[in-house]
Amino acid sequence: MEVKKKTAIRSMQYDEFKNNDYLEQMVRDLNRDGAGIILGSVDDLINWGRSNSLWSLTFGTSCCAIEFMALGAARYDMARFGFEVTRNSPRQADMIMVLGTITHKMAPVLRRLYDQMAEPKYVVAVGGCTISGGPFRKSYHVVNGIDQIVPVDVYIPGCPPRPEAFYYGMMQLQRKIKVQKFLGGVNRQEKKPKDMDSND
Amino acid sequence: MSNFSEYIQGYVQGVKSLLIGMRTSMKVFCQKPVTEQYPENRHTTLHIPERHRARLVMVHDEENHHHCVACGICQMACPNDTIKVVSETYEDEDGKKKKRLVRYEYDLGACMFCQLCVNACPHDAIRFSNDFENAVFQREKLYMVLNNEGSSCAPKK
Amino acid sequence: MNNNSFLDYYNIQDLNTAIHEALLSVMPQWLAILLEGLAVGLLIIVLYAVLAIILIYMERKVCARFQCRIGPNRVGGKGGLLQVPADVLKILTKEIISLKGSDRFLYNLAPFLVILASIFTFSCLPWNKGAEILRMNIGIFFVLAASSIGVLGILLAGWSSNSKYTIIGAVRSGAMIISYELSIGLTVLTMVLLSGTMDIQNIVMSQDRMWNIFRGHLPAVAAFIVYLIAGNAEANRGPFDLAEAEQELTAGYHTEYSGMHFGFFYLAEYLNLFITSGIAVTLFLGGWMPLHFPGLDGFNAVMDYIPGVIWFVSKTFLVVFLLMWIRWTFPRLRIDQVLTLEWKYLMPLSLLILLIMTVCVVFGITL
Amino acid sequence: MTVIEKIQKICPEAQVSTSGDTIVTVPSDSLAAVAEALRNDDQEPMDYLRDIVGMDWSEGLGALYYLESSKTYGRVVLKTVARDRDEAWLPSVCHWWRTAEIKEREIYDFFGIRFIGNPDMRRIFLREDWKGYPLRKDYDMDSNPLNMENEENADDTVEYYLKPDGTVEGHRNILFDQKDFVVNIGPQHPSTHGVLRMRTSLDGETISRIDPILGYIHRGIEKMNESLTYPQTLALTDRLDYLSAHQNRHALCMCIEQAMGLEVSRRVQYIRTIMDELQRIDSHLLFYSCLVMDMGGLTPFFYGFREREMILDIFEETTGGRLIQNYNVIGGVQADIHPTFQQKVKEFIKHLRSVIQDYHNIFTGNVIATTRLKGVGILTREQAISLGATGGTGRAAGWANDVRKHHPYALYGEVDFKEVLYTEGDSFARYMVRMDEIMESCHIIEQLIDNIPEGETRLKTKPIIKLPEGNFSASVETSRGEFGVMLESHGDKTPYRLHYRSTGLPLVHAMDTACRGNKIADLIAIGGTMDFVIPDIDR
Repeated sequence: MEVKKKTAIRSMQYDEFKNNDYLEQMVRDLNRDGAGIILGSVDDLINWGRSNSLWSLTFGTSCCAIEFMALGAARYDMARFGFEVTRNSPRQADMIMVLGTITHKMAPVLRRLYDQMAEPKYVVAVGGCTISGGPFRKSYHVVNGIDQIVPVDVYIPGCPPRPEAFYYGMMQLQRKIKVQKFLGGVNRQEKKPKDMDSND
Repeated sequence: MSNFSEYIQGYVQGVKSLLIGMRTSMKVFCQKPVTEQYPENRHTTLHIPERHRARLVMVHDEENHHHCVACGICQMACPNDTIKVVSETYEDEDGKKKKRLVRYEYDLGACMFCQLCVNACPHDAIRFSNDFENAVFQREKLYMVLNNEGSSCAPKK
Repeated sequence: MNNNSFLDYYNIQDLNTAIHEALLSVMPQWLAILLEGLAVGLLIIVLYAVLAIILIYMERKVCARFQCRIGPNRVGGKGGLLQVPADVLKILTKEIISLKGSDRFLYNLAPFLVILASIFTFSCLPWNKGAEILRMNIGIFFVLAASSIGVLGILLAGWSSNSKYTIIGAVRSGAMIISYELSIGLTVLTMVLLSGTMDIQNIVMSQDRMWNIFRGHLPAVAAFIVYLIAGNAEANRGPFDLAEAEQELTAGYHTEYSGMHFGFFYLAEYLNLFITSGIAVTLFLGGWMPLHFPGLDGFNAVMDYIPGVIWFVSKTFLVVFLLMWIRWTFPRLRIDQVLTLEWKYLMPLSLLILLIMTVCVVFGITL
Repeated sequence: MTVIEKIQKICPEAQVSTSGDTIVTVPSDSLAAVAEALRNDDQEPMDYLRDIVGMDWSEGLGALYYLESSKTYGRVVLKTVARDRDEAWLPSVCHWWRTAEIKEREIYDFFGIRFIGNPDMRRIFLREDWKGYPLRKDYDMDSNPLNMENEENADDTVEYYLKPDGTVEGHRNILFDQKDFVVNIGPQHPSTHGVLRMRTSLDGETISRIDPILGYIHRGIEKMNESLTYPQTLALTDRLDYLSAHQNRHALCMCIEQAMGLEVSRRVQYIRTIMDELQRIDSHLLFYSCLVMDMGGLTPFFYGFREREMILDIFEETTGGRLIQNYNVIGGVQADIHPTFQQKVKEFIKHLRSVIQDYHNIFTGNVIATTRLKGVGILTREQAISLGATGGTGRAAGWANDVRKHHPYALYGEVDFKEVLYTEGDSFARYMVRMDEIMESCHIIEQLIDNIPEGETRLKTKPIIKLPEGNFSASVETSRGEFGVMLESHGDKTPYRLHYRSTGLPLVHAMDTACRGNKIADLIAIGGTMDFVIPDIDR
């Protein structure tokens, strides 16, 4: 029941979200070691901040990027969630929204941008192309699912997804962040090189 | 001298155009925002057009019957192998060999919503639903089985 | 200083003196000064942070309205009041990346220089009668000098990051700020001329009969506009945000900064907006001085009931709104346009204003 | 004297085939002579090279050259086959049509045909270390696994020339010098409208050269088409230039219907025309928004999107999709228009006419905007034609190239509309062409919306469609230029080759010409007014 309280999102019921079993499993795994109450509440505070301030790196390659622009526009207004601060520099972003097909030529660039991001960082795969190669999965030049390149936190299916579906996915990500433990293991989910290349 | 008057004119014209711009933006400032608030409006004003394609579903009636005869035309029509129809053959009472559906597998994560499967289906067994809230944490959750558990093909009338 | 009784009522000079004396009675002088210094330092930093949060929130809400949308409204109540604190909390917990090929020392120093410059200028703002942190007889001169440290920070940030985008951003910013300092200096000089002093508090005091913008009429209004444009440019805000120019240089000079380092640049940007407006208010709109008109004694007395700090803050936010309005209306200028605007239009204009103002002051054609 | 007679005069061995389009086959030796004669003809100069389509026939590798005259709008197609499959080469035609510079690169990349005399024979879409040529019929699809190493780009190019003994040899042309200050703009950059990468060498803030690097969204659609049935190929057209989804699909449907000999009903023609024009307004509104945003004015961006959402609503009610609509199908449209369609369209046009003045007030008239756009990035009419820069870019330079006007399709022959032409050729003219076209589109829709006749919305077609043998093509005016479909059928249920004329490829190629000597900020403005969509270029 702790999960329910922690992952509450305004105007949404717990049961209206899909894939809750994953979060429950995550909480069980994290609680196995146990944590102090003080540490726990500090964690909650930090997670509140982190989940409400997801600045995305715009990584639009094709169609979904246009829907992302629509998301930022007046009708759907990302700003309501505080997502509107899209950063163009990977250093300042908290999550990378991969919008559109990732080709073989683009894959190293995506990986590099991901490496350049500051921890803690998240990846949202938007649209069929990023999830599985989508319409182009039989092509010779398309990566069939970006999970081969970077760890993905949330998948938003659609071709392209509706703006509302974007929000649904973003709220899923917020919920995932809320149950994580910042003071234990959120950073460095992957081993990373000591020094980063410059971004030119 | 004409140069100087041009300079002044440029000055005035420029300032005027800037003021017109500022007036326009202030006009919009005073208008009502056009924002729709999802998820607050989820159960109220949110309008999803009926024809919107968010997810493939199989139509089931109250008795848990669907209309799929496992012909596999949809699987053939699909451009990128999103649909897999798993069927088995059985003998009916008359001893005729017949095909029936076991699992109708569908990969939402690869679907391109081209509607070719729905167009191709001779029995209108599948259609697209408006349920767009499909984001998940695990890739496996996007592989779906569309026929309900224990469902069977509707008997011919 | 004739009928400003209520202004004196809000004067906190006496309170300061009282605290100082109380402290002296229980401890030696050096300790008392140290303690006061610490308290004031803390006060500045807290005020600085709080103002930055308010300004960022305001910017996000105001720009949302200009763009027919709502703006933050889901974090902390209906108005989204806690959106910016959430961002701050997030930024504090972000990793700070060290770069290969960068000049570590300068790279780390740059954000502090930028923050330092804005804190210096911030300290000079007169909030109320008797409420200023730094007071010196060349106050306005000090403001001009201190704000120039900021450009040094930007230049260093751009250079030490070892990236091509940042260096272009930094050079743009350098070229721009050096140009616009001229106009700022000249318009400030105009007002110094009118007030007859460089001490910031005295400039405010000299407006007790009437604000400078009315006193200096035509040249003062023109100087106000020139100052706003130039100040906007110096604060690196749109339409003069060439140094960041998202669409051209991804994030300009701070492209390579992450975590709180970036946070410093972000905070400084908004505080510079406040400072620019604050100085504009001090010079032209009477600072904390209430709205006075000569002859309307009753009206003036009523105005005096409102404390000076409220006058100052509300006037400043009004100017801040004006600058936001400008920012959210116009497209960005190109670098050569920026320089053309300064050298071909603003510079001659501000010289002309200075000349007219001199004539006005000499012949007493001021109100 | 017809064009074919002219060709036969120069090259008597030229053969003419008329299955589908009329195609004149000339031997590769006389291609150069024919090209020169056609280009420099007095009465009907074939000065606009629509496209070069690489081909892998069983008799060898080769290319089709689609030519058009900007004077008479007459068209002709040349076909030529290279001699040797392994050492294939053809003479370059880039001396007569500059657009060939980049199109020949594409063919080199896909088929490995080297063009003698083209100064820049690098790979264009694929990585420089890519093995093999994917559009050859014998290409092994698994020969290039995902390579996660960063790609290093060479600073020089190869130019091939013919040695006297008939062998081909290359020498290197320098692109960027050691001392050039080269800035990478893209592939992930906020204002390249996708994943275009431009290596830009700068002299201070001034651009001295741009080398566009493409292929970051190359999905191999043309190769995929060869294994898809005709209805399946339709689905991918929406994803080319997603802001002209209807128009792209319209072109392919027209091409297939023409090959099948299918005549769609008047109702379908009306619906398609209206949808095309709505799509054009949609795209131009987005163009306005993006251009303004690229130039740093964020607020007008929201105005454009506010109105665009209304179009998307109309689209979604009828087609079920906001961006990718899947509406046109072979023989008609997917579903009849929604009952509220006509009323909503009329409301929208009324609303648009009332707010469009705001757009101009806040941006067009603004002194900052005009000085940033006027006189910047000039393309002359001759340059535009030679570079094949169609659409608004060409029309801004005074080149009347509107397919709707000069090769009418659907109902464009019957409605009254003006082809918007400017002569300045600068960024401002390109911007104004689009803004004026919004009004023209409104005008077209208003003529049609109340008169949609009753009729079949979708003709029954066989589940498996086979086209007769031959070459077929169709072209439409999309939101940003001429989009062409070039199809070769060998009588199967899948196309033998299905090529799309990218509207954006010539525009990106024109960037170097238009940008030199301007500032970085101008690069963004010029790129914005060129209005290209990268997935359409890379395909």
